[in-house]
Amino acid sequence: MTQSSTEKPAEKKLSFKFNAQSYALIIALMMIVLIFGILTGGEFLSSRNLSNLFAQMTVIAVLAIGMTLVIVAGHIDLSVGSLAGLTGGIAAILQVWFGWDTVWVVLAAISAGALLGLWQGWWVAYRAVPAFIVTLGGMLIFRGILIGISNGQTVAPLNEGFKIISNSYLPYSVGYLLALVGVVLLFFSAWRNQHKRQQLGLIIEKPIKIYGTLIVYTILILLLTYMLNRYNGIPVPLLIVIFFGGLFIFISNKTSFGRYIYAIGGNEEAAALSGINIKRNTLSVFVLMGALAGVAGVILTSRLNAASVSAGEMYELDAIAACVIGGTSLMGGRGNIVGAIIGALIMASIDNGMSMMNIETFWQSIVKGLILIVAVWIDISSKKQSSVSS
Amino acid sequence: MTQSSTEKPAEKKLSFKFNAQSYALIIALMMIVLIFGILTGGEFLSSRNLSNLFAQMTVIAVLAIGMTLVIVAGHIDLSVGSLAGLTGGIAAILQVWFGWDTVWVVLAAISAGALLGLWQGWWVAYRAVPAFIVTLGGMLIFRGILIGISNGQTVAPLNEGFKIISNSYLPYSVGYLLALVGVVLLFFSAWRNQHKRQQLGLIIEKPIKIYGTLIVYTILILLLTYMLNRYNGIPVPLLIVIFFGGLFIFISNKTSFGRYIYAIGGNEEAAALSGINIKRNTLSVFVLMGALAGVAGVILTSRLNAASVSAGEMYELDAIAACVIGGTSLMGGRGNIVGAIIGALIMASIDNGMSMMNIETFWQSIVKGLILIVAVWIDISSKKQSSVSS
Amino acid sequence: AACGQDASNGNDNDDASSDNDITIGLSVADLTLERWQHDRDIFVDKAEELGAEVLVQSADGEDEKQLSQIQNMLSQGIDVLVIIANNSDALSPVVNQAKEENIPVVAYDRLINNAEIDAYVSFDNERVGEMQAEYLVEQVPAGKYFLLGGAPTDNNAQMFRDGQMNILAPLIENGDIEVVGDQWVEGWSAETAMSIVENALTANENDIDVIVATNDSTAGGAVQALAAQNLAGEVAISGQDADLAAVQRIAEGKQSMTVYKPIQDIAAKNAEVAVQLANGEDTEAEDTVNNGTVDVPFIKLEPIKVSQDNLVDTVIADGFHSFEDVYENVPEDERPEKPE
Amino acid sequence: MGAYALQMEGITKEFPGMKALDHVTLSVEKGEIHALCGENGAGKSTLMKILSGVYPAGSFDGRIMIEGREVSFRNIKASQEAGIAIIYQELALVPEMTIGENIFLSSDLMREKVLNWNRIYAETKRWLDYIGLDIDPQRKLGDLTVGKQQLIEIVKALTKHAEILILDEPTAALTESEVEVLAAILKDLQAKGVTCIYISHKLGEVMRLADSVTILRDGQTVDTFNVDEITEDTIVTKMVGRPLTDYFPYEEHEIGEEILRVQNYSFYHKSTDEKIADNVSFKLRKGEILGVSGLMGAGRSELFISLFGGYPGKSYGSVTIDGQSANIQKPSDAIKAGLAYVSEDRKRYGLVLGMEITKNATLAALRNVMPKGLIDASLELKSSEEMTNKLNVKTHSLEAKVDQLSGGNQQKVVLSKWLFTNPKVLILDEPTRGIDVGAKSEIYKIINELSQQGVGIVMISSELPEILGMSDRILVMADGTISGELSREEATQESVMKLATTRRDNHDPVIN
Ligand SMILES: Nc1ncnc2c1ncn2[C@@H]1O[C@H](COP(=O)(O)OP(=O)(O)OP(=O)(O)O)[C@@H](O)[C@H]1O
Ligand SMILES: Nc1ncnc2c1ncn2[C@@H]1O[C@H](COP(=O)(O)OP(=O)(O)OP(=O)(O)O)[C@@H](O)[C@H]1O
Ligand SMILES: O[C@@H]1[C@@H](O)[C@H](O)OC[C@H]1O
Ligand SMILES: [Mg+2]
Ligand SMILES: [Mg+2]
Repeated sequence: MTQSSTEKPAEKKLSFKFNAQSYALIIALMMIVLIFGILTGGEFLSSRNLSNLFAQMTVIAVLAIGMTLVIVAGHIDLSVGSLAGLTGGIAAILQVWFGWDTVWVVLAAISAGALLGLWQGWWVAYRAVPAFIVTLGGMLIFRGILIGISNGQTVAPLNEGFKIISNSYLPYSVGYLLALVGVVLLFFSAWRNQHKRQQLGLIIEKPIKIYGTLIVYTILILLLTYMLNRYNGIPVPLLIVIFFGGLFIFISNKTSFGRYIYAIGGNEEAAALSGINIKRNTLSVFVLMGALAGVAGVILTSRLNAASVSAGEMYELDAIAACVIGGTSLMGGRGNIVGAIIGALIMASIDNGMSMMNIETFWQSIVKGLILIVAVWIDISSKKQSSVSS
Repeated sequence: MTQSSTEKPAEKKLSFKFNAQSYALIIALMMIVLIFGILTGGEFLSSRNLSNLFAQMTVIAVLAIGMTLVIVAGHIDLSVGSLAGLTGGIAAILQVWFGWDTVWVVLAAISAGALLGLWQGWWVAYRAVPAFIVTLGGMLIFRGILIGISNGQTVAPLNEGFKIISNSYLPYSVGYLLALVGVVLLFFSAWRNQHKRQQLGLIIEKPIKIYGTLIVYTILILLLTYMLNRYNGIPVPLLIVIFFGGLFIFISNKTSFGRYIYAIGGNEEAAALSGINIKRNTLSVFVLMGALAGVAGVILTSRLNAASVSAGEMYELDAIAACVIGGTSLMGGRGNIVGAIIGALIMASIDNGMSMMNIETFWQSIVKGLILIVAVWIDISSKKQSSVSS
Repeated sequence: AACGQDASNGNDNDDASSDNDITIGLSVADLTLERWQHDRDIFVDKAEELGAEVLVQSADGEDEKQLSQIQNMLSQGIDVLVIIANNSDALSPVVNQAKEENIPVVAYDRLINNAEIDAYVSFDNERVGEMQAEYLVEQVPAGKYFLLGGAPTDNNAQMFRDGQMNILAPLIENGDIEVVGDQWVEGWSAETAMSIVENALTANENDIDVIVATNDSTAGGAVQALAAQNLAGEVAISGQDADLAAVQRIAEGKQSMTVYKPIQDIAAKNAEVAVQLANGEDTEAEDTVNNGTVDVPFIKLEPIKVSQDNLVDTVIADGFHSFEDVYENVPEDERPEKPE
Repeated sequence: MGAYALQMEGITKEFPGMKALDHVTLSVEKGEIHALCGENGAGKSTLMKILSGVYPAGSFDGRIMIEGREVSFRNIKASQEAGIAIIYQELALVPEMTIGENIFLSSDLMREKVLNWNRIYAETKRWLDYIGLDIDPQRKLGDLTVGKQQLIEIVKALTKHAEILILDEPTAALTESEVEVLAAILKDLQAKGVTCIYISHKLGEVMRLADSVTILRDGQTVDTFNVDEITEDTIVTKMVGRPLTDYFPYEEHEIGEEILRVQNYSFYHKSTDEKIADNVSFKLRKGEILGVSGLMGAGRSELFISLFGGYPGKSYGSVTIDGQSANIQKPSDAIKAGLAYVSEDRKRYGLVLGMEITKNATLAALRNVMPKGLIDASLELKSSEEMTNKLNVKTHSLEAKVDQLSGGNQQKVVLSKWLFTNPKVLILDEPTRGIDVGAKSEIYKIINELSQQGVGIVMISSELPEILGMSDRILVMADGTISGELSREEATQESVMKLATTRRDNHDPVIN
């Protein structure tokens, strides 16, 4: 009807999903890596240590993936550590005491997590009890149940089949193959996307920018694969993180459920007025979080080859911190899964690096606390402020 | 054009500060007290146990008072447990290792708390790092410092003068005197307030309602004093809670600082444009919280007559829970100190009651978690919902 | 060809330090408990005396953290691994990894199950629990007992309880002992212990003869609760670890006993064994213990009951605490004679 | 025409403690544009929320019939499925999400198993073109001005291809030219047979756009007319319950000496360092009402927020207040110097919604109720009562939270807050946005009174009649500069618009 935008040049800056903020995060990560690399005389960057590092970040990363959704939806979950402990305990009990098969055990643990998540989600969504309280209660309840059903004992050891979940590596060739497939898929989907946008008459970015970024990623992927293959190969737990990371990135970007979560967290009233079912979607978030806590529990138990009553204690704080480091706002509505995973990696790097340096424990606490604050500060000051000054 | 408020009849419902919500809370408390009273065959309500109960709630109550301000201002403080541990440790070290006098020791502990609060507040207010991260960092840092300076040892015992802070009682007569003074002050201030409102031509509530409520309070105060005096007298820690509770109620109602905190938490941008200095006031909140953590640390060390490196662990969650139970909104802008103290009392009652009943520990966890959720749910459903349906 | 080239260098693990030096990795469960600080200090001194270098890490009581830290130590190329396990059952994967890399592993104080380890140097945790109960039963053969367990999430707490019950169970059965309460203390917290005992005293109208406290920090809280009722010294109460505050209480008569696990011995012995293993020497042990995978040579050290009577001959004689420290709060004229 | 697209009968809705609607009847013919008029708080929005399922069946009494068939909506989705789309008065948008996401949030495109973003953004672009907005569909909504957001909200409703489209004050934040765009769209829709319900306080618009009008007062239906049977004055009389003659009661008043002088003032965007206002100079005298006009995005709000010390970017230039040079770094400096700023966005910048009326009213001048250094609650209540009485705030209690007030009354609370600081210069940014005619004329009266007391007044407004009717002098801004100044006598609709559309040389057009 009136004049349209096609007059504008097509070269417009289309803010790429991987925006400035994520870059700041990656830079923070690089700095931490570099510093530890230097301070440990390169040990930190050895292929073996990188392999350890990824295995060490797994549990927190899986929890942080789900936590991102929870926080984006405007809630919080303090029970995930306990829940991972409990589901891991259930897994161990079913296998060690009752002799269940690994596959069934894993399914049972994840279902238990989802079910308890459902229970918590019901209180939050349909009874309007603040998530902080529901999940603080959950933290106590789940830990209590775990102590109760295990009689306070550590349940171990598990079957070989269960153990390998966190304690094995991909054969080198399979690793390279996967990396290649990943790279090809990246290029293909970028190409297809551009093609489609062209057809629909949408603005397209300069190919050099798109393919430039892709090439950087490709190099990173191949380098990492090479490094990990120099040791024992790609650790299976890392694959698990990549799998769930990918799945949840897909859910949050490509499904209505994912978008609804962001809308609910961004402006609950607007979401309700748009006809979004707040309660059901909120419930689903907690179910998913519970299921992921089940996954984390399985990984944890497999890693230790045992389930102990204190497993997972305080992991909730690490998971939340990973999300916040990754740019998720505790006010809801804003957050991304890649950031959360990088956040988990930063947390794990701090622990790993300092332990490689054999610093006294109390200094480790102090330094970790300081790095946490400074890392988030760097990230924040790289973003533009938007509120009025005071 | 339209009618203004003075035309309205003078019988207007001026929502009394102690509104429906607080009543629901008190009812929840009463129910918990009653149930435990019955289940323990009255033991729970014995004067001796009441005395214990108040001593047991003190540390969390003091922390919850400060936490209310922090949360109202729109932040959170996860470091208070660590900080109470650290300041308590500093106190013990100064006295046991360096022979300082009790008065100086107490001042030093509180100042240390305020100083560390200042440090955290600076990051939050002037560097815009989310309080969650700053205080999570603080939690690690303070615990690290405590382990470092105490070499991991339990520092004990303290001087007699220090011990009595949490381990003594008011003489009966002084107790009754104080109770009477309190009652008289209550009546006097109510009368003066009504008088003033009358002079200013403002609406006054029916005397029967005002004095009725006052009489109920009077009975409660006297009853409590009597009960406590039947045992050893009013415990000094309870007096400390009453003192700081009163002080902070005063601060939050009568000073501009208090008012500004609520405005900042309610709408930071509007507050900033109204000329409120957001940064300075936020900083002050954390300084006060730190000082209160110092007080809590002193009480904790005095109660145990020792400072251990793990003192105060997880108290932050209890303190926050007390606030939320007491009606403080984690979104900021809404909360009250009386509620937080009642919240702390509810938490302490649950622990106390179940340990009186000698329930198995893991059941205690489970039941405590459930009660927490249900108590807050009762409280919430007693308030009318105001958001759109979905 | 490049593949896997770093994976196979587990053998030549002397790259962390200069030539012939031995590097010991010491993984401590939790340095926030006082006793482990002593363990660490003595161990490190002794090891250095024997010419070894020690890397120390503490897991803050978290199983997974300990596992990660041990992985990190392994990748630094240590020669021998000494582990104070936070959880006996939760370390097998990483210990097996060490084994694959031919690094000997010593279990310090706590056995490690389901994995191949080379030596176990310890006090017997169940024995500790038995000693606590034995002493208390000696003092009060019949009466009302309150059981104050350790952290419900600490595996050792279970083992201490098992030991206590070995002694107490028959007496409970025949009615000599009445258990008036059984509570466990989250995180071994003194404050929680204090509240629990306050409530127990209230519920039982102070009619409690014995408190079976499982370690010294919980005993400390319990004694505070007793003191408020002027019952400190009236009620028999156990402990463990010989923390300074606890032996001071024993000196003052407020706590009945503690179990002293001579840390000097265990730490020194562990250091010796570690150095021996690193040098490829054999260790001699009279006992073995089966951990589910192998029979582990077990160097067993006796814990010691410490009460007012033998303070001077045990903790003080060992130099674990000084005479002045222990009797600090006891008037000069009531102190025993100071050994020179 | 003739058949009813919608009939609502005997609608009664109660909120705790008040009856918002009392047996309201509304009949809308198929294909017409039906206006709904009434004072603030008359119940217009509530009635529409009932129609759109925000208040589900059962939470009110009465019957709703669409095309003669009785319907009952369990929720919002049900009403959407029945062909009803609504543009809410409060923007129902998510600032953190992109424009495209916001527009299609509740559409079928969002219900697909796997979302097709390219398609969504292509569609978005088509819609943006349709209404003449040239913005990247992937831009974050929160970056847009309120006016643009309002247009997005309109698009959001349009995409639903509804048979009944409800617009609840769609033009409150729009400038004249955008209102034109909207008018064209409505005519276009009408041609396609869509029925519209149109709520507005701008009666000129109503007369121009609507076919018929229903008037509500105090929750009751007063009457329904064809617009050609009725004049603007009658609507007002029916709405307010009495005749209201002079909308813009301009009164001659004495203009005193200079009170505010701004010279060569420039300031920059907080993050991009882009110059927002360039070399602005003007002065204001005691008792003078200075109108500030301009197109949306001309930089009026930003300029005055910056002068008030509330804008985080760098600024240069000199400001003199009452003869003294003022160094204003933050709002408290401004308040001390005697400035007051009533924001155009009262919910975001004006009020603490969860706080009581009294406390909001005293927030900017708390010292006034702290005679002994402590807040005197009785004095506070007394003072705010005086203030709100003077402005005729309609409430059941001063200790009620402001979020319970209707928009007009909320605006008056913001005014009270700033009057309580006893300002020398009062800056009013869109002071009558979303306010009914009655309340408007009250606010004009207050403005006049203040100017008579010698307060210098700056009135930023996008409503030309208001600017022309009230100002002694008019500044026109375009593109971050002052493009001209007109005296009361010189100013006409045309002269103002001409200045408003001049562009700064060598400068990119100010985007969005
Ligand atoms: N959720 C609610 N709770 C209590 N009262 C409400 C609520 N929503 C509206 N009201 C009251 O109902 C009455 C009608 O409000 P409504 O929003 O429908 O008015 P309106 O005609 O749309 O006014 P405006 O022109 O200011 O938008 C008002 O008095 C208002 O205070
Ligand atoms: N939140 C924001 N972020 C970035 N730029 C903004 C923001 N708000 C406004 N701007 C920019 O500032 C400039 C001036 O906007 P401003 O709101 O002052 O205009 P105005 O004349 O008051 O118009 P309106 O009628 O919309 O209030 C515009 O170019 C706009 O793009
Ligand atoms: O020595 C004790 C240790 O074995 C146990 O694990 O934790 C508590 C300590 O007191
Ligand atoms: Mg309305
Ligand atoms: Mg504006």
